[in-house]
Amino acid sequence: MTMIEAIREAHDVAMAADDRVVVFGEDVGFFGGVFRCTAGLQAKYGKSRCFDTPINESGIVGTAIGMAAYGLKPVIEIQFADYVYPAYDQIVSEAARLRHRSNADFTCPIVIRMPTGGGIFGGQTHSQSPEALFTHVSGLKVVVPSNPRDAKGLLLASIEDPDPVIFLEPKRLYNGPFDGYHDRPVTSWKKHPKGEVPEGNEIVPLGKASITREGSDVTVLAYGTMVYVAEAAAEATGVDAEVIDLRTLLPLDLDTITASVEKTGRCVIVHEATRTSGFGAELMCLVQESCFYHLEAPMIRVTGWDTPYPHAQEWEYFPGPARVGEALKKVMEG
Amino acid sequence: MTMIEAIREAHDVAMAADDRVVVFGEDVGFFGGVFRCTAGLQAKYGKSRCFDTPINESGIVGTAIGMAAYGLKPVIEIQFADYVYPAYDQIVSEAARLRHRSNADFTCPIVIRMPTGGGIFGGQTHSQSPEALFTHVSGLKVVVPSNPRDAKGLLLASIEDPDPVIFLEPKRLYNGPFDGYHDRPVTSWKKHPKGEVPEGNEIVPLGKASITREGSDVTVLAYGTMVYVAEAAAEATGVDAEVIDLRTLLPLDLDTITASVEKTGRCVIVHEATRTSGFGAELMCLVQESCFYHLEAPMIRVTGWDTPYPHAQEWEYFPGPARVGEALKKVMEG
Amino acid sequence: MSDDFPPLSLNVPEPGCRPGDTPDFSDFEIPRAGAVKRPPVDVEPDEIREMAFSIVRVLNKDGEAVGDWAGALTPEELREGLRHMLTLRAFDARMLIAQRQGKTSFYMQHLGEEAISCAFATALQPGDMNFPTYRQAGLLIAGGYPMLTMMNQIYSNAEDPLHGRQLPIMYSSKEHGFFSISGNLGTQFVQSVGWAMASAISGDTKIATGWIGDGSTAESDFHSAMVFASTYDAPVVLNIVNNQWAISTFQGIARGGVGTFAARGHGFGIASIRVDGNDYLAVHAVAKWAAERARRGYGPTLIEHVTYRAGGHSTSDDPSAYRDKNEAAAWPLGDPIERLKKHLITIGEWSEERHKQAEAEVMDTVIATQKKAEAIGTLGDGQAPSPRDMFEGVYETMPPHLIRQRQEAGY
Amino acid sequence: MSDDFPPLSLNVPEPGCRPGDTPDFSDFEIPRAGAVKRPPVDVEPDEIREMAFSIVRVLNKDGEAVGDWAGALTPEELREGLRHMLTLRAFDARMLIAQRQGKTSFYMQHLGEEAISCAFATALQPGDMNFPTYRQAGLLIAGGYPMLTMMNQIYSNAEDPLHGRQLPIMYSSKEHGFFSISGNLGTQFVQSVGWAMASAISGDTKIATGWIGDGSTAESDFHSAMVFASTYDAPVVLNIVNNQWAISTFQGIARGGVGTFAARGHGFGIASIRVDGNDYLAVHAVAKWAAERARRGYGPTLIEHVTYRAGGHSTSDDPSAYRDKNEAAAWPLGDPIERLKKHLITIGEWSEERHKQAEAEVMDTVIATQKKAEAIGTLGDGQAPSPRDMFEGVYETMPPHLIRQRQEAGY
Ligand SMILES: Cc1ncc(C[n+]2csc(CCOP(=O)(O)OP(=O)(O)O)c2C)c(N)n1
Ligand SMILES: Cc1ncc(C[n+]2csc(CCOP(=O)(O)OP(=O)(O)O)c2C)c(N)n1
Ligand SMILES: [Mg+2]
Ligand SMILES: [Mg+2]
Repeated sequence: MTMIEAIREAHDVAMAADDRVVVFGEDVGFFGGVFRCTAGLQAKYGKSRCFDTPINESGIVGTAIGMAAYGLKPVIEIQFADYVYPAYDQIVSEAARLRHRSNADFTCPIVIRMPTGGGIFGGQTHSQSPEALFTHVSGLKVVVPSNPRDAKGLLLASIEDPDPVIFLEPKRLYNGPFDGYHDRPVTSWKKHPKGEVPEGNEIVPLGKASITREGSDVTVLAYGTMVYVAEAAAEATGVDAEVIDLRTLLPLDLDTITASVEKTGRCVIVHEATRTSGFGAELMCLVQESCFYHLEAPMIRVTGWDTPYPHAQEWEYFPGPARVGEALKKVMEG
Repeated sequence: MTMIEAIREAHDVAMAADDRVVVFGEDVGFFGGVFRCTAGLQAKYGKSRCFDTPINESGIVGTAIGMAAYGLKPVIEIQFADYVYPAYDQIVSEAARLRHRSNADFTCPIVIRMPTGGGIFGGQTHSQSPEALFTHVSGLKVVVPSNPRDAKGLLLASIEDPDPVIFLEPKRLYNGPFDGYHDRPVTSWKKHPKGEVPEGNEIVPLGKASITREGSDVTVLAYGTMVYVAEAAAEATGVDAEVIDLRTLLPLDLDTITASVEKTGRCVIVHEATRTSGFGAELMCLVQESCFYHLEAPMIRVTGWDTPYPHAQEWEYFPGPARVGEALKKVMEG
Repeated sequence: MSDDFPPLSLNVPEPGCRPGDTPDFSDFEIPRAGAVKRPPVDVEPDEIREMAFSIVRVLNKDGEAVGDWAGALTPEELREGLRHMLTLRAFDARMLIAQRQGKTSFYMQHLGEEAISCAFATALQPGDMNFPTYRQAGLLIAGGYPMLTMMNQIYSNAEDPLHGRQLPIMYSSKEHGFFSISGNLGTQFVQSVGWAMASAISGDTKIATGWIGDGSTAESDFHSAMVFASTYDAPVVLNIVNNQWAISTFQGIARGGVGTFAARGHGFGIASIRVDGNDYLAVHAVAKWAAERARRGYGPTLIEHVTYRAGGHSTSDDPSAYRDKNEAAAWPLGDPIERLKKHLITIGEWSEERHKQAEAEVMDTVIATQKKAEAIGTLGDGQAPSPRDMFEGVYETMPPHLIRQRQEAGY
Repeated sequence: MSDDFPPLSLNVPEPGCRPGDTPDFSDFEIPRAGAVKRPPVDVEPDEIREMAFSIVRVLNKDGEAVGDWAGALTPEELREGLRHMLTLRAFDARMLIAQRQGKTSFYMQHLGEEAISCAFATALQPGDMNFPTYRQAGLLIAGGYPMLTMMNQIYSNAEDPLHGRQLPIMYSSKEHGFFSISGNLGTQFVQSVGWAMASAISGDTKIATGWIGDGSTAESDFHSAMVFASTYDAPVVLNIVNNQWAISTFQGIARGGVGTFAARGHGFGIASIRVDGNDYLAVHAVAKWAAERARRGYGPTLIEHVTYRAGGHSTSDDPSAYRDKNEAAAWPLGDPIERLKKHLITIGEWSEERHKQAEAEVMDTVIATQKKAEAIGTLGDGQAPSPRDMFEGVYETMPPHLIRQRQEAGY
């Protein structure tokens, strides 16, 4: 199934199992979301468990916090990650800190889903990857699935989680894997092994990375769309890269990362977000802190540039396999 | 003079020189700001150039953007950095991108001032250091002065700057330098050389760091209050640290940093903000990218912990000279 | 005691009509044209409270202009207005096709809403500034902005004034009083208030206009705009374009329990007026009234333009999934072009023949312009803009880290 | 043509009185007690529009309870209410001194506003949830929350239920229907709507109350709360405490051109009422009305409590810099404790002597409790809470990076 179907199914499974799960957001109710991730839920569970909201992201998160304090488990959609900023205060100052400041008198088990990343000519307001703006915030968890199987399992785990989870969905992966070769024919999840999604309530635990390609030359840390770009770059260059799909950025599976870098002695970090203070900075930092004496060459970041996401220059902005491939070659020379 | 007086004077100089400079924010007009940084300006320049606003941070920034588009130069105050999040959308999606998206048809020369950092028992909502949430945003500049002289000169430079500047004022430094020894008597700027502030329109340029202590053992990257903590830690441990006061985080004076680390071969990075995805991550990343082969030991971050800023545990949270001193010793062993 | 109370339940408003239902606007109260009086521009907001629950209309069913608000425009000006609307409609039609042909990535049309931005534009003065959403291109077309430049922007070609950085239709023209469009809903509403405050601070006589959709009134920036406009009596005209839909969500979700969007102004002491958004004459007259009110220092006005989004939300949208196909046709305020055309014919200043000819001329111009634009380039045809352009303009002066990145990128 | 227009100028509202001026509240219209009728709880918001411009008052100058809204409380309940207010005032007085003595870092008092939270508390039912600001400690005191625990929180001592994590007075008690206070203004207003929606979604009969200051109504969360409450008809009572000041900023900056804060509700079709916040009986009666309205599914109510912040904003504030010292004394709605006392005496249920005695008893209790709290510890006396507590509770389960950091910190 597609990632959209997987996400929809995760909602369905969770709503069927637990009356407290409620789903809402802009265009989420009758229509089922502009990407159709919640299609059919209103018809199945009724208007008080899946409904449309006014266009007010802060209100969506704010009411979800209140509902969570009551005892519900809201799973909410921000239509594009680019539109999460109006809700930033409610997320950072309220959802993230409620458990701590009240000493668990009140807690905030909410899931905030949002499509991220580029590759669809969405320009600066339908392409952003704001993960680093959440990983800096204590009290949040940050999840990025890269395939339908993980999307379902991680979303189910996020809904079960007792704390607020930011769930970032790489929109370019909704309908099929994408390795950055934008001029090649698109592929669908239908024929992909990760498109086979187990039925029922099968969880993929938060905080566990997955090695999607074993290798001995260099460790590539990636998540979301960049997992496929990294794999493609390894194939294209012949560099025997070990590609780690982080899956959860916060809390991070540092053990898997460390073990790999200790083995390879080299590390390339890839993300779509702008470079400066991106999540790549934290990753590189953690690797230098824990693997300094194993490093044989400077680590390299391949990222979006420090500019707004452009429209016409999409493919010059997007860190595709050519740029990642160059980094792989360069890190091998270092 | 104190840092408060220096900031007030910078406003005064800029308002006298340029009619387009307008100053506003919560309690900023008649009263002159809760920290008194704008005291006397309304009386001197009138209510249309310095005024109180409704308590709506998003509106303060949003109207400032409109005014900048008209041709004014708004210098606005957010009462505490902890309260900037409601304005985050206007800053990130609008101020930061306006020049780029309109190809300079409209620009946004605004300065957004806000007190940051802890050390005053302000708890989680009067102590935060959100700089990393701005350094990740292309189009912004981020400035952190550490003394009255710089505060005035950098603020004047920020007001002159044609682009939006986030101006973070370490509130624990408003009335005197502070090295983290909270149980020692407080000192004032009166007797401090950096408390001597040149008159008139003397600018400290953005993007230039300052070496506040020369040394050969290890480079310490710091800004704001942490500059004094780092100096104190060097004195206390006897480690011959070179302390760099970054002054501007974005754009960063990488040349000064690189030259120092190439000399010392060691680097400790200090900030008050929470660790994960803090600005320290970017700094460490840049140093490993540009000085990898000069590094003799793993770099170390000394930072606030990944928790909300606590009230009673202020001094266990605050990265004081003991913690920085330990890092200095450890990096020398590495 | 709590046992006395029956269980609560959540109220979720629903539109009257979903796909398959019969559109029914019988609940929608439409006053007859000419019924609403025109108050003096310095009226106290409280005295015109009822205007937020009525609708200013000038054109009646017979195509006559009636009442206080009539008479603001000459036949020549009305024909010009008609031409603007025809141009916008033809422009939309061609650009929709171009998008479907893959010449650009995205487009948003104005179908059914042409009167609003076209009629408003001519009520302003040079130097005034609009803070539009993505559905007011009529401000540019009626304001004389070159259509070729609009198309260049849509195609992200070498002569796109925004150098390919922005999504199609996110125009910007300071010269034409058109603030850079943001993809983020609502943000520009409060910016317009700031611009207006700046004009007042500077002792200027220019005014600003803010624009927002019905759905977007729910955004917090709407509140910021109202609070600041009210407190500082800003010389601004704040426009809500209520086209009944926000993507798939009907206006009732944003409006909640209040009668109208215009009524939002009452909580702020702001003069609030509803106008028939499909009536070119009414929109123009109300716009002029509000602009004069602002310019004379009597403060802000909130205008709700009542209209209907006859097309899809954007080229990414298919409205048949959430509303009935016949709803647009059932919309009781009619089509703005048809109504102005009928009026001009009624007063003997136009004819079916002239109309057909005008339509054809307009379409010819649009197509000719389109050819020129496509000769310059379309999205992804391998022509400019250059990748270098993406690095430029982030700051006035490119800082070292961006220079390094640009070099790393090879440009 | 633009030459015809005189230059614009910025309107910046100013309070009537600054330090040195003579306080003058003669513009402030105060209806006589009993003048405002009590509508049925299912009234249509539109029908009570005038209530947003009037003031519900029960106690008249002679200390009599008059009109429709009177009679909700027995003398016993009134004496209890008086005791709550006396307790809150004594508590404030002692904690202010404790702060000055360095036993804690910060304090915020309620002086002059005691009636609001104390009278409101008793109108709710167990299980209802308040989303308070920092100036509603009366909800706890009248709700039976242990005063010792409040002090432990203020002192951040070993028995502080929040483990020293929060600023003084930022209480939290789910059991007592008191949501964790946030230092960020306004955020909790929309959360209260969410909680109320959850109650409705769950078919429950509980209601929520939101609280916000006059100044904070300008925050965007106010709008979010109104939009969501209006759309979903949430069972919530939204309270604005208009104490005339927001730190140094008078209410006119937040209120802008509208007559009252309560009028904000009109733009949302929400029932909106103003009440004399210094009249214990009036606050209680209106709270009860609104709570019943919510609980019976008739939707939200917006209440503006008209009062005066007689003290400084907080221990960090000295109001003499921005308002005249005599303003509090000139405030025409008087002191809530004095007024209730007078009423009880008037109806023969109280006396000066009993009052003095009650004051003394209350103060004794507060002081005794304070001693107990200080025996447990005060801020920075080297006792607990432990640094370990700062790492705990960030998440339900401490993730590896926090465990590492806690170890690095040595705890
Ligand atoms: C902050 C933000 N949230 C969500 C969106 C996604 N979005 C784009 S248009 C739209 C609907 C807007 O409806 P309305 O305001 O009625 O304007 P209309 O499209 O009808 O002209 C939505 C939800 C956005 N662009 N920005
Ligand atoms: C988001 C945010 N902005 C600013 C502040 C700083 N601040 C604290 S209290 C206050 C004034 C609030 O006034 P009002 O709402 O009238 O409440 P009152 O103190 O009068 O009870 C301000 C500006 C804050 N706490 N949070
Ligand atoms: Mg709409
Ligand atoms: Mg107040």
